[in-house]
Parts: sequence; C-alpha cells; structure tokens
Amino acid sequence: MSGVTVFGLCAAAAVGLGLYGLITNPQPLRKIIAFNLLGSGVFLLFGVVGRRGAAAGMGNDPVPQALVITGVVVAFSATALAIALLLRLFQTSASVARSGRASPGDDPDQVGG
Amino acid sequence: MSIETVIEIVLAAVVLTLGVWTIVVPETFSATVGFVAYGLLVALIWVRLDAADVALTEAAIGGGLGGVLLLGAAARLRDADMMADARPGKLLRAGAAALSVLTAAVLAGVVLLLPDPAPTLAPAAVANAWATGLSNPVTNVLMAFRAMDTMLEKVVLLLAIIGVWSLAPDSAWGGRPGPRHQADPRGVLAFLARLLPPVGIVIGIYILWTGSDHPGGAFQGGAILASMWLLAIMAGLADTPLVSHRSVRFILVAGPGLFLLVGLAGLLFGAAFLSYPPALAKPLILGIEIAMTLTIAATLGLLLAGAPERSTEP
Amino acid sequence: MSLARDVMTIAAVSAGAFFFLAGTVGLLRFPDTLTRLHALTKADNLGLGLVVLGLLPQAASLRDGLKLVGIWLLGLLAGATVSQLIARAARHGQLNR
Amino acid sequence: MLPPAPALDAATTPSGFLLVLSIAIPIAGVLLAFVLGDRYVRLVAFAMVPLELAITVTIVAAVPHSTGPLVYLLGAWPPPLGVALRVDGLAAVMLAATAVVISAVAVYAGAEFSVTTTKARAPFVFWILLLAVWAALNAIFVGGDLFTLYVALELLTFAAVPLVSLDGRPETLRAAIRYLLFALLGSVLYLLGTALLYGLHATLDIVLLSHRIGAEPASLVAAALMTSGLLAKTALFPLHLWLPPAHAGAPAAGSAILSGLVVKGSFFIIVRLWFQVMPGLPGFAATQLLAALGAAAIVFGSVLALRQERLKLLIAYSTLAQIGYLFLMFPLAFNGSGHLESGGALAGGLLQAASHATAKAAMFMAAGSIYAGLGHDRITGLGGIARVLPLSVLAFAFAGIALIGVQPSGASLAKDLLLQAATERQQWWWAVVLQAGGVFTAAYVLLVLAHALAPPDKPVVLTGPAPRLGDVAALVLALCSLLLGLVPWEPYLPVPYISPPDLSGLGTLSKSLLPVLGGVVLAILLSPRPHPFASSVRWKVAIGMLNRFRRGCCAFSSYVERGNGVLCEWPAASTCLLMLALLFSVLMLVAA
Repeated sequence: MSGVTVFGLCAAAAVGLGLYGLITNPQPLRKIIAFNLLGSGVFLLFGVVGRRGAAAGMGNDPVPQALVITGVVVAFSATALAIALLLRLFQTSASVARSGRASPGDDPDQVGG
Repeated sequence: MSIETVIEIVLAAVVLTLGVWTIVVPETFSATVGFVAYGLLVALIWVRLDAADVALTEAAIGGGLGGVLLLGAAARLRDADMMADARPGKLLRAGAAALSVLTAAVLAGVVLLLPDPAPTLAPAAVANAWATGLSNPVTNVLMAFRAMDTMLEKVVLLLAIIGVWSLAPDSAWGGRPGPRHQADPRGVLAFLARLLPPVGIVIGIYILWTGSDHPGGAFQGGAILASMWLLAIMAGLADTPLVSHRSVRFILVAGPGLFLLVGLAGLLFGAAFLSYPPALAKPLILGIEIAMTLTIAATLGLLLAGAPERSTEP
Repeated sequence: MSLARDVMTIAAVSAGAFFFLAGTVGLLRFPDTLTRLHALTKADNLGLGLVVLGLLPQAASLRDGLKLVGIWLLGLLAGATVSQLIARAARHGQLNR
Repeated sequence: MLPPAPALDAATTPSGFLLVLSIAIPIAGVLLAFVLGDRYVRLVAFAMVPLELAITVTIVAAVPHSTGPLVYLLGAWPPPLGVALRVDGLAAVMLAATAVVISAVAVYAGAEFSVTTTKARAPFVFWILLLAVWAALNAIFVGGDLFTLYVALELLTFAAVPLVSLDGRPETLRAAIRYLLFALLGSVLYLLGTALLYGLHATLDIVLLSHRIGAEPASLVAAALMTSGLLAKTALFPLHLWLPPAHAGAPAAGSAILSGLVVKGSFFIIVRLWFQVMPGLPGFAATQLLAALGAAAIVFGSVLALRQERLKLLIAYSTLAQIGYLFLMFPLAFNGSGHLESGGALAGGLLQAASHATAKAAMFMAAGSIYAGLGHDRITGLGGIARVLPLSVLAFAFAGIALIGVQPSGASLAKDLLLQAATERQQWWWAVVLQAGGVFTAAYVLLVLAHALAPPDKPVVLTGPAPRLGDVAALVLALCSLLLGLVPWEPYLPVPYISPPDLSGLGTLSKSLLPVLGGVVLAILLSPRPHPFASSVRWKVAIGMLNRFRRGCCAFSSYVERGNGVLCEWPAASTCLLMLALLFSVLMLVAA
C-alpha cells in the first residue's frame, strides 16, 4: 500500500510544482510546459485512485485509466493548439515589427529550419 | 520497508527533481529537455501503478510526440522574449510558492484521507466484459461503457486541427503545413527514415491489434504510426499534404465519423446509441479502432506539422 | 537450473547497470559534446545490451525473448542515428557547449 | 457491492433519444462540413441549424409531459459504469436559449462569412466552430456525468479559442493564448476535483454522486477545486483577465457566441454542482463569498464599461458585470435548513442567464453592424448613427432595455424572483446589489444610446453596406429577451407565484423609471469623457453644482481601472484563482 502513497504524494507535489510554474513563469512556452506538468500530476492522482481500487484480478481500476487516456489526448491537443498560437503570434509580431521598423530582421520562417 | 518501496521512493524523488528542474531552469530549451525526461519517467510510474495502457500513452505523448512538439517550438522561439509577460516580483513569487505548497499539502492530505478499502468499478467492468468479447477492460471502458467520452475526445482532436489550421495566413489557406525539410539523402537521418518505418508500422498495427486483449489500442498505435510519418517528413522523404486535399480531410474524420455512424446504427436498430449487438461487438469495435488509428496518426502528425504556411502554388 | 539462470541474470544486469553508471558519470563530467557522446553511447549500447542479455533467461517464452532483443536493436539504431546527428551538429558549431 | 442506481434513472425515457440527437447532429455537421470543404461549409451549417432547432423544440416540448427528467442511457449501460444523459427543466431552458441565439447568429453571419475565392479560411473555421460550440453546449446541458462534462467543456474551449483569433492580428492572438491558458488552468483544477470524487465514491454520475456524497473533507476540497476552476472559465471577478480582450477581439458574430453562450457553459456546470450534486454541503459562508464576488464583478464591470472608448469593449465589460449578476442567486437559494433550495432564486438565476444570452448576443451583433457601417466603433464618434443605421441602434436599444430589467423582459422577471427570495431569506444586502446592478446597467446602455442619438458633428459616411438581414436577426433576438418575462416558465423552472406583470400600473412605471434615472446620473458621474447629456444648458447648470462630486467619482473610477490593471496581470489572476480554491475549501470545511 505504501507505494501507492508515495506516488500519491508525488502527484500532489507535481500539481504544486505545475501551479507554481504556471503562475510565475513569464514566458508562454514555459507556461505550457508547466501546464503539462500540472496535468501529469492530476493524471497520476487518477492513477493512484485507480491503483487503490484494484480488485477483481485487476491491478488498477480500468475506469480511471480510461479517463486518463482521454485526458492525456485532450491535454496534448491543448498543447498543440497553444503552441500553434504561439508560433503564429511570433511570426506576426515579428513581421509587424519588421514592417514597423522597415529594417531586415530575422525571418521567422528560417529560424525553424 | 520492502525493496519495491525503496525503488518507488527513488523513482518518485527522481521524477520530482526533474520536475523542479524543468520549472526553475532559466533556459527554455533545457526546460523542454527536462520535461521529456520527466515524461518518460512518469511512464515508469504508470507501470508501477499497474496501468500499462496509460504507461504506453504517457510514453508516446509525454515523452514522445509532446516532446517533439515542445522541442520544435523551443527551437523556433529561440529569442522570443517579446511575448513574455513581465517577470513577477519577489513578493509575488514567494506568495505563489506559498500558495502552491499549500495546495499541494492540502492535496497530499486528501490523498491520505481517501477511504480504505477504496470504492472501485473494476468488478463491474470485468463482470460486463461479456458484452464486447474483448478482454482488455480499459478498451472496454473506452469503447463501450464510456464510448461517448471517447467519441467527444476524437472531436476535440479534430477541433484542435481546425484551430491550428485557422492560424494560417489567408494566402496559405489550403496549402502545406510547416516548412519543407531538407536532409542529406545519403545522410544518417534519411537512412533511419528508410529503415525504421516498416518496423514501426508493424509495431503500430500490432499495438492496435493487441489492444483488444492486452495493453495497447488505437491511440498508442496511432501515435507510433504518426511518429513514423513525421520521421519521413523530417528526413525530407515525404512532404506534408495539402490541407485542402479531400483524402486528407476524409482520413481526419474517419474515426469519429465511423464511431458516430455505428452509434446511430445502434440507436436505429439496436439497443441504444453506441451499443453493440454482442455477436458483432468485437468486429465493430475493431473496425472503429482501425479507423481511429488512421485518424489519430494523421491528426497527431498534422498537429505537429502546424498551420499551413506554404500556399498551393509553388 | 534456475539458480544458474538467476546468477547469469544478476551478473549481466549488474554489468549493464555499471556501464549505465559509467556512461552517466561520463556524460556529466566530460568536457565537450563528442566525448560526452562517446560516454553516452557506451551506456546505451553496452549497458542496454547487457541488461537485455541478463533478462533473456527470465523471459517466459520465445516471443518475449524476441521482443527483448527487438528492444535492444531498436535502441541501438536510435542511439547510433541520434549520436551521428548530434555529432554532425556539434562539428558544424551549432552546439557550442 | 455498489448500491443500485435509483429507480428514477434506471431506464431510458421514451423521448430520450432526442438527447442523443441534440449532440450527434451538430457533430455530424462538423464532420460533414470538414470533409466537404470550403465551398459547402455554409450550406451544411444552414442545413443543420433548422434540424437542430427542431430537435431542441421537440425536447423542450417533451419535458413538461415527462414526470421526471428525460433520461438516455448511452450504450444502454446504466451508471455508474455507463454514462447517462438527462434533461430537466433547467437544461431545457438553456438548450432553448442556445438554439435561439445560435440560429440568430447563423442568420446574422450568413452574409459576413460567405465563401469567396480570396478568403475561404475564416468562413470555413467560423461555420464549423459554430456547430461545434452548439454540440459542446448541448453536451454540457444534457451530460449527466462529471467527466463527460469535462470533455464537453474542453470541446467548448477548443471551439471558442480559434473564434477569438480569427482575424490573425497579434492582439487577438495574444488574447487567444491568454484565454486558452487560463481556461486550461481552470479545467485542470476541475479535473483534479473529479479525480478526488471518483476516488471517494467510484462514480462521477451526477445523480449517484448526490446520493453518495457526504461532508467528507476530501469531497469538500474536490468541490472547491472544481468550483474555482469553473469560475475561471466563467470569468467571474477577479478571474476575468482573459474576457475583455477575447470577447472584444473576435468578429461580431463570434463575440455574440462567446459572450452570450460560451461562458454560460461553465456557469451551468457550477449550478449542477452546487444545486444538484451537493446542495447540502457548501454552507452559508461559501454562498455569500460567491455572491460577493458577483457584486464586485458588477461594480468593476460596470465602472470599467463606462470608461471604455470602444463600443465592443464596453459590451465586453458589461458581460463581466452581468456574469456577476448570475452569482447573486446562490445565497438567496440558501434556506433555513442549510440547503441550496431549487426554488425561486434558482429560477431567477437561470432566467437571468437566458435573458443575458439573448440580449448580449443581440448587442454584439448590433455593434458589429455599426462597426461595419462606420469602420470604427468609438463611442464618442457614434453621433448621428441612429439616423443612418436605425435598425442596428434599435436592436441595441431593445437589448439594453431588456438587460436593464424593464418590464416585461426576462431580466425584470429574474430580478423580481431574486428580490422576492432576498426578502424571504432576509438578506436585504443582496436586494441592494440587485437594484444597483440595474442602475449600473442602465448607465452604460444609456451612455451609448445618448451618443448614438446625438446629432452628428459632421455628416456620417457609411463605409460599408448596412446588413439588413443581420440587423433583423439582432432585433428579433433583442425582442426575445425583452419579452421573456411573458413566457409561462412553470413547467421548466421552479417559479413561485408572482403577480403577472402589470404594464400600466404606476408601481411598474416607477420600477422601470428609477433605474433609468439612476443610470443617467451614474453615467454622468462616472464616465470620464464629455457627454452628449451635457450639451443642454440646464444640464450644464446641474453639472456645475455636481462638479466636485463628479471629480470624486472620476477619481474612484480611475482607481477601479488601476486596480483592474493589477488584477488582469497573469500572476495576480492565477494567484487569485488558487486563493479562491483554498478559501472555498476552508469555508466549506468550516461549514461542514
């Protein structure tokens, strides 16, 4: 039983860490990483809940597992959307700045390579 | 204290250390790398929690595709400080730290307070497995008992694609996502991209197939197929497709579309929406899963490729 | 019979763990990218190979054994490719640390 | 073994399949439109909207004939293993409001988002997302499982965020990122709560949970986390940092959806959580805190609305204030035995949500027409607009009057219900807030109307054609909101007896006039810019006397603006979110 408790505490700590990062990190990309950390803590909590509910020959309650799989997919889609927004903002503000200053800046298209 | 508990404590400690490093390290790129390592180790925790299905998903997403996504963004945004908010002051950071610690402490207390023996749906899920003929209970929950959530989640994936595409410049609408990758055709990346995909495709299909009885399933298999596709794109062996192409669109809706059709057929001819007649349950579910695997592979690949950037005219 | 298997497992896995440890120490202590890569690939190839070798006697069936060998081969392939790419990038001066 | 599900829910009710269709049809529309591509997107949307409208009408008509809620067991699996869909009166009201608003928006946007060869992107995205918002909202209203609600909520966010950044300017992209990140933070907290609830009770079904949940500390913490997460998505003060830029930046049709409907999704889940899952748990103090945040939202939102230069931002800040209004029902539903009672206060709150949905959508649509006509939406530059765009201004005026709560609008009936509940519960302070809310609303509505009706400085030149059909849609929507008070609500909402609106009585007249007069005074006192009111000589004399007082008021409102600037910083807002979660936990633990 104590292994479950260890991971339960680990999940709580991951949530705390993610929250701290999400609140204090000024860069959007770091916020997204922190959000993922926070999310993984929440999913781990689901896992701990499921592990505690082990029964009927199953090491882990299948319902929370299924919920976590659904949740992971949703969190990944959210990350992808957020990053796409971020990249687009980077491109547009770079081109706005360029046309504003009328000076040759870094072409955002070439940075990716 | 048993040796297993010691291992678990060490694992949790390493994971948390990586988590702390990911949050506090100054360089974004290092944070991204830290997060990838974190994701892989979290997959190990899932194995220890006896949740192999989730472990596969977490490894494919947290450490794999999610890592690629974040690393790509970190590389492209290398000096993008102009988008950052103001750095919060010391006082605010201390306050945030205190609140986060407090929240974590409350959560930890709640975890310790959870009832013992824990209530569970595992017996109910196992007892009702006859209805589908599949012996992986997680697949049963995803495809039968809570099929609605899975279907809505596939629509979420589609909306994410639409959201990403909506960020295309008007001139590039309908064009190809992302930059065209060039790599030395005799280089080692191209070599890998020729060697690995056949193996990867077999493994992806195997994971889909075995998902009905063992850990695995459409999402994990689809993620592997997506990574093979991305490998070929990055090595310059393939290009991203035109997003206006009808067949691309069709593959992207095949999974939820078939799911919805089977569901409506259940509504019209069967017991209920998203119910399967027991005799046909297994083939129907497998059919939906095959369609979903294709959809997921295409969706994940295109999500990583990003918004259309190159217009249809060369 | 089972004792011999266990001894072999313990020996090989311990040796593998040693290579991983050495590789990690090297990764942290070596001065530049190429030498670090050298340390890392030792851990990957030899360490993983020895661990897999040690686990083979414990495999329940031939299929499981083949899966283990498959993991090692895929690990080798990925390790080799990635180190090639990193080394090339390092030589072109993109990674200066 | 688990106790069996209550008899009420054990089976699908006869017209339960309609609930499935209400979600499946817009999803089918999304998939179909996506495959068929640019040219057919609008056609698919126009085919799906009447179909879905018909289904909503059938559901709404079926609810009164059913003894309990309409139920559908998905896959014929009863909870807790399966997922149930349920529609009660509350859900029916929200379904109907959603259907009306989306249909009107579809008519309004018909011209703006038609596909041409040069711009296919925006129409493609808009029409698909319109259907997706509809599917997500219906899933939220009929979903009977907290995790299904989570997925539906995410569906809603994913449909709403691209609407914000549809035009691709850096400001709107920034607003969209902020919206997305804050919404994600909110939904993670919600998910955390569901994890705890599952660990405690092994079910996430709303009805089953309401039977099993008790005053365990873990349940209360879960409820607090879920509530604060949902508040972040609803943008209740002080968690509103994302709302004004997002709602003001979207194209008008998108703003109408975002402001009118999207925030109601998470609001509705809060209602489900507090009134149905755990009516006996929150306790007096937590309900008071919720309403206090609402009151602060009314003051902040209204004062800031009065200080805006642009019409769309004014309407966005008005949404902030109106969201606050929705939360005043919680303490008023708190009865003597310590339960949240599904009575008149709840009816008033839901009614307010429905009338705000219709009125706010109409306002944004009218503002969009004005923007399209003038090429700008500066409030001080609206002079003379009433003559060239009479329909738009009329729609705005009707919607505004409906929001102020003039008889027989839905807002006025809602206000009566809430006031009655305040008297019953002897919480006079909320009656004051309710009345003040009406006065504040009147202030910013009248400010806009005064500018619009004022004579122009120079002849008004229209930059674009006036969208006639769109204006008619806005007008119909505004009239809907204005006449909601006449609808017989008894079959759907727990409305206690209220004397029918008496349109001619002196009391009614004064009840309608008082907020208007108060609004005029407030508008003069709090708005920093020159007033069209001030052009007549008599006003000048009055204002001269009031000048010192007015300066004080201006100082107050600029303090409010500065305070808002601090609260709209990311770290401050997210810290507030955590603090609220902890505060709610403490208050509920103390009450339990």
